[in-house]
Amino acid sequence: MLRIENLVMRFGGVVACNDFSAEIKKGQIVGLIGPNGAGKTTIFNVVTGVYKPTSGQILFNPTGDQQHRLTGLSPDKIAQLGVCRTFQNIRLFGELTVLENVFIGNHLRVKSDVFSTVLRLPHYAAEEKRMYEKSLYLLEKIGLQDTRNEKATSLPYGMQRRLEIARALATDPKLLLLDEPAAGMNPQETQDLIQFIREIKEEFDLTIFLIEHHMDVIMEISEKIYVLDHGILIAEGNPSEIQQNQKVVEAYLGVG
Amino acid sequence: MGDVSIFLQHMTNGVSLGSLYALIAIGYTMVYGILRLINFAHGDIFMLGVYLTYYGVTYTSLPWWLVFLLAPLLTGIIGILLERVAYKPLRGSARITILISAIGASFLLQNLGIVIFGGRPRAFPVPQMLNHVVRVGGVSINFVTFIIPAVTILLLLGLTYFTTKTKTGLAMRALSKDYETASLMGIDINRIISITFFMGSFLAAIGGILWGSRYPQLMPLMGSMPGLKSFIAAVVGGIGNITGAVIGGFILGLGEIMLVAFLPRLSGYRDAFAFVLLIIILLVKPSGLMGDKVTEKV
Amino acid sequence: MKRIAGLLLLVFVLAMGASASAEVIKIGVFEPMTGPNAAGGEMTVEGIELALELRGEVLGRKVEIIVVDNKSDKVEAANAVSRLIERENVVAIIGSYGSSLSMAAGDIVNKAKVPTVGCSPTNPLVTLNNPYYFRVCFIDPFQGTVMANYAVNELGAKTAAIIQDVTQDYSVGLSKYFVDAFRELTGDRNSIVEMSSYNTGDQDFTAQLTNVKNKMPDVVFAPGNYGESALLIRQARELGIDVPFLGGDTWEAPEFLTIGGVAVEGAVFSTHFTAEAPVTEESEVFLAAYREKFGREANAFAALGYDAYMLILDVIEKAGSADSQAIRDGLAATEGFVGATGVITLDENGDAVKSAVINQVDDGKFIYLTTVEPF
Amino acid sequence: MREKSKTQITLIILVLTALGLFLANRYLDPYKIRIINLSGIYVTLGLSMNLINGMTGMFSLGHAGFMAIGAYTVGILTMPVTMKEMNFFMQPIVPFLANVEWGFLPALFAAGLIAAFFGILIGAPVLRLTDDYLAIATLGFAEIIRVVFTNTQSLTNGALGLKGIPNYTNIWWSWGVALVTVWFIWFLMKGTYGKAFLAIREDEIAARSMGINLFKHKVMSFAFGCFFAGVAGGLMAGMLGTIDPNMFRITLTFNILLIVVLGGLGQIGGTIISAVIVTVMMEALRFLDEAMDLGFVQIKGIPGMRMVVFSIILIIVVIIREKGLVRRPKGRELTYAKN
Repeated sequence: MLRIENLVMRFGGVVACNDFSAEIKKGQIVGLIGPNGAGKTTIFNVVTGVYKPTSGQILFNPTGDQQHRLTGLSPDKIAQLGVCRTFQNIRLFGELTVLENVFIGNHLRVKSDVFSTVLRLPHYAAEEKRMYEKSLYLLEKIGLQDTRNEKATSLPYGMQRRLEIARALATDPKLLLLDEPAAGMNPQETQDLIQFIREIKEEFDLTIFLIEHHMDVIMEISEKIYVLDHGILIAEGNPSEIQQNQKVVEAYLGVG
Repeated sequence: MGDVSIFLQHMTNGVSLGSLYALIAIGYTMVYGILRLINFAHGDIFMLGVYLTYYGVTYTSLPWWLVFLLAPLLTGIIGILLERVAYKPLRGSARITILISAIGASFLLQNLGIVIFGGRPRAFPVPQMLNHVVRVGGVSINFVTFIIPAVTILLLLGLTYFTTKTKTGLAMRALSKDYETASLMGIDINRIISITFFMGSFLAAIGGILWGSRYPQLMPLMGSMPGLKSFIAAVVGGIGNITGAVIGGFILGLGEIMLVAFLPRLSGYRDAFAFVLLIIILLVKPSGLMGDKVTEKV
Repeated sequence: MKRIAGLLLLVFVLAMGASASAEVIKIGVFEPMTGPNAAGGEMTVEGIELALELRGEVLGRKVEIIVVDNKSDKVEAANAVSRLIERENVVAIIGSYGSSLSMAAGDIVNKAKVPTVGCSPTNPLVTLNNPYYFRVCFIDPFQGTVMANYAVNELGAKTAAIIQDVTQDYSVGLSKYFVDAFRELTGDRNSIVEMSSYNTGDQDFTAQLTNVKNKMPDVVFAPGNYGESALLIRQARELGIDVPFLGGDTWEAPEFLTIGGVAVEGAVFSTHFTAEAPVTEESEVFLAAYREKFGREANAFAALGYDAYMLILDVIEKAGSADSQAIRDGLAATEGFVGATGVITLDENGDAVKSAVINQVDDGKFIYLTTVEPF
Repeated sequence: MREKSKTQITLIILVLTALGLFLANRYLDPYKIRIINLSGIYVTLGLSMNLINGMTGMFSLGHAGFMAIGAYTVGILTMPVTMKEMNFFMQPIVPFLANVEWGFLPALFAAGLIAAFFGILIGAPVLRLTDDYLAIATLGFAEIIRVVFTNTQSLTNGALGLKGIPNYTNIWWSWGVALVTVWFIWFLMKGTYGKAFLAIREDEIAARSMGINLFKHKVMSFAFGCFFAGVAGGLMAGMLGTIDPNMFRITLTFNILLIVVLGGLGQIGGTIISAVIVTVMMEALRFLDEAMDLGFVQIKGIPGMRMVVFSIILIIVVIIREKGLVRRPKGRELTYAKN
């Protein structure tokens, strides 16, 4: 589904990510962990096109016949290809309603042109209806159907995170990047979230790449984990391998 | 007149105009550099400075040089008041909001100018000392023309010293880098912002006085064009960068003069030159000639 | 709901109109009291107010003038005139300094059939095709030609340079007629050696002037606002251009002298009137009254404002009626009206056919040079 | 159910507006009708600027320039051939326009389209700039347009301006166009493209990550805004009958900005109301400039007082309504709007 090859990202003199390679297979849930400032979000930003990497390349569908090079594409192009994300520091469309937030996620798949939307031509009306239905369905999925007309920023923190996921799902992604989805959640919410991620993965046939600080989440959910420290990949493997990896322990304890 | 002396005359004209733009641009860029706020009313503060000087020289018995010093101080205080009234309540707001307030402040000052000073132009009382012409070969140079670049360079050096060596200057720079940390480190934000506005307005008034000595016509709307052009100069040089502002000012001044000099048919388009230059710079190098690149954090 | 509320408010505000009194004859004045043309408007209104003081009654009825500011802005000018007609029910209108402002009013007064007399709008388009617009001043073609004649015949100029304010119709028009006449008079297509432009509000003219200096013309024709023109001449002198500067009626303002200082000494311009050479008895009356009221010498704009008012009153008296249509017909038939600025006859366009005065700056004053009769 | 009653209310408002306009047209004097006309034009202008500035979150100060394009298009296209000859007495008009005489509707359309065309031409390179830079760049473009119109004598008649443009604009035109604008922007914002504009305003980076092509949508919004600005400029030309480049200065943009800010950035209803109120107030507050006789004391008129009052209103409104006006950036930005 996604192959990252020898990715290097420098900001001026600071190397945020050095020679990072990874492979995510279709249908996998892959975790990316590392201490604060390890360069995890940078990798997400490069994958989704927010940053242009200094060198290296990223391939989408590397083995399929619809292979795409993501490096050099703009974020909206990448989203259209089916790679969508959430943000660590929640970037909802704050002044808009919950429903609008999800509805906007549909926009990239709109076929009607702008004039038929203004004239409300039948084919657009039908399209819009489908979009609303889908949005409402997604809201129901995250349990926000009753607050759909409230301002997005008025929601509690955990709900805002879920709303971000719903918004991303509205774009019909094949690969979903979740940046610390469990941040700020209590254990019960975290459990719900894990359940939720599994559910959507099945239902929407997703591949998921996630950054998470909650080790229990990552260990429980991931099939494969990459560990980053100071921009360098220090370990990869399945959860049990990672848990026993000496380097990882050192990195987290701040010894190495 | 030979071609060479004509060209030299054009050069002189360009330097003279450019140094004025540079002088006003310094104040613009300083406020922006520290507060990330485009003070749209800077040009109108400049106008206030000129009028204050006019009233000081015409209606008091103070010697002109004292007025030339007092008027900028008074203008600086007006600058502080302006910040308190129109900008301070909006600290932390979106840029558009502050920009709208700045535009409102600019219009307010212009129209207050009309109400208080009247719409008719007045003559700036140019001191005899500044008001004579020196002829070098075929080139005529107004005496003020020597003073303006000197003052500009002096202020440039002074400001550079101020911002890099003094405690207040360092606090300003800290503020411009990181507001939160600066306030955590015990820097009195309000004081620093007030000082910044005071200095910006003070500089505007100095620029205004020299402008008035060179072009002795006072009008309530006189600040808007020089204000805009100086802003453009600041952007061209890299907004926030004091040396850049000076360079931008000279580029703009020389450019305007040379456009007319070499393409006299286009003299009617002269006012568009600055804007064309601005747009080109914004497209080619948005950070300006001397500015550093800023990447947005995600 | 909100929209209805808004509409109601609108209707309410608009309905708070004033009612007119039948006794008083109302004459509207729309002039720029603010904005770039404020000085001209102010001077004109001075003259009109003076005229009102001298003659506040006609046909046994009191006359009232209503002055509205058009802010030197076209939309405002149109609103102002419309307001004068509809709200104040004026029978005639005076204004405005600035041809473009007058033109904005043109359609409205034409439709409402309210006669309007311009004091100093000199653009030919103002009265063109408009039976309700008149003016007591001459127009740009005449003024430009007068100065070309003066340059060639009196100054013996063979070459001239033009520096025009390209944003002012007045300046562009005057330059054009000057150029045409100058070329014809000198019989030399190349006698205009330099043609340069600037914009209103510009303060630096050194580049244009350096080009002019390079061409060494015999005279420079630089019509424009008095402020910019004064600065321009100042800078020209600094650059060592010592040929005569010629201009138009806008230069006649005290600020031209204060801003220009010694530099404008010797500048020559055409105007409508001079305090020094009273052309008629009415001029004497006006001058004396002006001196008494304001304590200084009158200028052309005040005189034109005065004339516009007096002309309207004269017409009302002759017609025996303060009816708009009667005033219009009376104005159209004006012949030999003796005003402060001279003897005014209105031609078929409603433009005054009258002499121009040429003034010169001498020792910080405007000095009368000569009078040029219409040709 | 709710949708239905909404439609009913809308219909009632429409009918009432039409009735009001009809009655106004019938019984009010030309001065009041002129103000109503102007209100209609300002509604269009306010909405078109609000679309760009309030709904898409770009900060454009170029409105006067696009109005100028529209006004000149209508002026040149609708002016009778003989009138053109008279107008262009200094330099003849370029031949391909000399014999053109269009009706008002096609001319208005052309005005909008040409303004939109220039909007795209100008917007395409500069719309990627952020707030303050975009503001200055668009302001610069408006100035450039004005300077160009001043200097192209054979196309625009330069500083002399145009006179004798047929007075097509009446209440039906000005409010008809206003209504079309309301309708267009209403449905635009209801639809998915409008929501995308809002998303861009709220958070550009999130919007891009949701697959919204910033460039395309910004240019689209800008072009629509310019289209209506051009049409409004055309209406203005048809109302005044005369135009010149000096009309289209920054002050004009300031008036529209005032309307947008008073009405609320992003608010359609608010903009309509504030456009009407500001236009009426501009006239109603004339007394501020005039001499006042309070019976016991006489105050000499101070010209310019009106604009002082309006500037103060603008600042106060911005400060008071700050929170509701524009999105407050999230906590990370504490200083003067560092972005």
